[in-house]
Amino acid sequence: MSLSKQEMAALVARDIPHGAYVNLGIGQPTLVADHLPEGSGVVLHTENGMLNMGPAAQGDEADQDLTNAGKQPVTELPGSSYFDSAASFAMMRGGHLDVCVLGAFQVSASGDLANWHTGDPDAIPAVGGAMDLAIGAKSVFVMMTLFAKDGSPKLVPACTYPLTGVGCVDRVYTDLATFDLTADGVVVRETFGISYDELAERLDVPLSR
Amino acid sequence: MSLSKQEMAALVARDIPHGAYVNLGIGQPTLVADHLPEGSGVVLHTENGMLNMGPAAQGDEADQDLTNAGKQPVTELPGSSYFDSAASFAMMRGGHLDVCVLGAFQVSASGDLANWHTGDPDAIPAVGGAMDLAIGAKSVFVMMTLFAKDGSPKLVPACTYPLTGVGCVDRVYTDLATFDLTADGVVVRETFGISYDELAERLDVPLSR
Amino acid sequence: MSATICATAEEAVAGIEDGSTVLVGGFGLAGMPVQLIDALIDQGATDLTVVSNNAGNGDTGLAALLARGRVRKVICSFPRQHDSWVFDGLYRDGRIELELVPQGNLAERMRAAGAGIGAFFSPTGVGTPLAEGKETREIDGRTYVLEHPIKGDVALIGAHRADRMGNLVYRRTARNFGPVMATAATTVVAQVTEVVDVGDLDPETVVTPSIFVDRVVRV
Amino acid sequence: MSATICATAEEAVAGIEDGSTVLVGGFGLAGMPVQLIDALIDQGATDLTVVSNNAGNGDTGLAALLARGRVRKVICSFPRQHDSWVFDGLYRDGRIELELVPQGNLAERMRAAGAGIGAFFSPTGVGTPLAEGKETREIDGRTYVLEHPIKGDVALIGAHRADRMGNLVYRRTARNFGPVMATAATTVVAQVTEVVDVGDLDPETVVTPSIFVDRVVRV
Repeated sequence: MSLSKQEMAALVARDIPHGAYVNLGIGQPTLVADHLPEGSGVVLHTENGMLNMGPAAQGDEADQDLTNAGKQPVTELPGSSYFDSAASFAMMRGGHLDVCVLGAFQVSASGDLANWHTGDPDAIPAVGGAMDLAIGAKSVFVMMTLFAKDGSPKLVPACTYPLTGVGCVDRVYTDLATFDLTADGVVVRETFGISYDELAERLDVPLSR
Repeated sequence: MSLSKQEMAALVARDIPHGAYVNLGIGQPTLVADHLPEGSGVVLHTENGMLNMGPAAQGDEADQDLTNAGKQPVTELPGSSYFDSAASFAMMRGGHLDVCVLGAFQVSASGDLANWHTGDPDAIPAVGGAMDLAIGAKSVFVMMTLFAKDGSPKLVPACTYPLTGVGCVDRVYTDLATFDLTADGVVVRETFGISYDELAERLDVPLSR
Repeated sequence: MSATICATAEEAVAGIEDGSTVLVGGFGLAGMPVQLIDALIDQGATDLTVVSNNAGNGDTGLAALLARGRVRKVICSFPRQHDSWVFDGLYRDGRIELELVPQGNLAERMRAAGAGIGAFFSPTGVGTPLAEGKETREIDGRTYVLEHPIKGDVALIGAHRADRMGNLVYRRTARNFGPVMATAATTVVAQVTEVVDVGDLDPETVVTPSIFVDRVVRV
Repeated sequence: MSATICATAEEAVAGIEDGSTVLVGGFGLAGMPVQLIDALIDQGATDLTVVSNNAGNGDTGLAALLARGRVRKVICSFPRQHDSWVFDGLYRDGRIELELVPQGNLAERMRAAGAGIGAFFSPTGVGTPLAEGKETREIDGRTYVLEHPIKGDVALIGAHRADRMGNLVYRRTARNFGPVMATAATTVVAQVTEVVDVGDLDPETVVTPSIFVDRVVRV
């Protein structure tokens, strides 16, 4: 059976090493936090300027001066630290984060990422930290459904949407399969409710396993 | 009569505006601090990472972790702050200091500064913050004797010693005269124990007043 | 030169000229200098270029400044928000110019302005529409795009506490763009919730040293 | 990955390989990681490139490492001191290579390495012997020289206090190169005078966040 969003998040969480420094992108990737086991030692970075961010603030805990990158009120954990935006993005761009988890519109077989703009000429563009996140971490994981609502694959030979980053994605978690994007091509790690052959049939990119 | 080092330092101190942020180079320029009037509001920067540095530490005050750029123990004044070397030199290079006072081997009529190396091929070179100091402040003042021990002028048409910075010096304080280095040439501001005509005779650079 | 402690936000924004580039701190409401923006609206300067992470929310603050037609151009990373209807309308009508900059490049370009860096090679945005037309270079096997400083005539920032010299500390993630903008503008104006005596801030914990700060107002 | 609290300086410097580039903090004695340098001397790695503001004083610390012939090259701003006879001798004998870098460029080049900047245009050193052979460019009427990052395999720094996650605070001007070197090396080792529990450092006052620190030892 295909995976739910929560099941995908649990898979990602399983693959995050103990003690890793991790940035979870806005949207679906934030679900990963709920699946990190007790004692994982994982430290969450939020690009607006904090390390060791805690869970969402509940009720009275909410503090206008303590938010995540989605501008939602969060909490601090013991051992956290605050820093300015230049330092925060320097940390990211300098490759100090172990893992970044992002959503995507499209990912290409060579690891190009498109997740900031649909290409709609009427859309008001907004990029935020997406391009910095895409190229900054030692490992970049993408979480997305494998097919768009119109049935078109989102793992593609080349992105048709405007790019966020080039050759930056290392691994893709989808509802139907997980993939490693390697120098030798796309490697299927696991499938969920779909056979490898059917997957190969429905995607336009060469696969191996 | 020509000025003593202390009198030169007093002249420089007189010309530092109220509330200015100032870096005093190692050596003679440090004497300027002693001549700043009570309530001058001048804030001293030391490039190893501090603003509002206080006077030299006396006896038990000395703290290995609190020194000036000459590695001498100093003190902190109320309102001081500490920062790292990247931030300290960013502050300097970014033009945030109002005045920097430096010693020199030679200064050219166009404001080139030579103060880090005599050009002796056997010398072990060392530059420290000299080149950053030379180009960083809104106003760069030089304090030096006007003539070297061998009688050669130190205010010259072009420096023969290796340069520290190009076109960076705004004003030169010497024992015999003070000079403004302007786009229109070298302007004599004051003379001490020497006539303007004699000064013009002994220097190889065109002067005006 | 030493900072001035202003009695009012009006005094703190006095003299901002038409055509100025104004850096405005904040990420959402955290660190947003709300009272200074309101004072700028009253002050009247127009034809402004505003540099900020966002481009206004709802009908107040930056959005109100935009709605009054006072902003010629916005340089920001994330103008589109659920409540950015003022910017959205102006943009669709072609009445405001937008330079969209990735958030990290936005911060680093201001940092470069404050640090005297002439330009720098950033890996962010390479191969994307936001690097189109920009110089690129391969260095040690990686491609970078050349980015230039963004310097402000004025910075309006929100901090937590100032001493009377202008040293600043911030609070939690409200720090965001404040410290970098404070280095990148000719005149830096900080609104704070408290002004303390000189000596009452621990020098080890000062985030923005007084050298960067020109005017402080308690709000 | 999370920092390791080491029991000894020996453990803290274990694994440093021959040929490594080692960033060494400190400005004079302030912030100098004396015990880590001594441990590096015992550890035995050789053919090292050392990046530090100075090149050793007297016969101990860095000077002792140099005296044992373990350093191939020094990248620093100010090797010549009244008591730098070890470096002076090696240099005059042609037994050590020197790359002399203005102090601000030294700091900024390490900052660039830590911040993922490919190269940057600095105004410092333009027109001087230290910029000879380097690319220059005029930007907005000012000339700059292109400077490249300095990245370390290892950084040895001296801080004041660490928590068990590796967050660091420094003391007074001993801060100097520590925070920037901590961002610029693959493995960062900090010696501190005190290790406190997680939660005992105020998150507002942390200078080097734990993400940069790999090993901590109390000395």
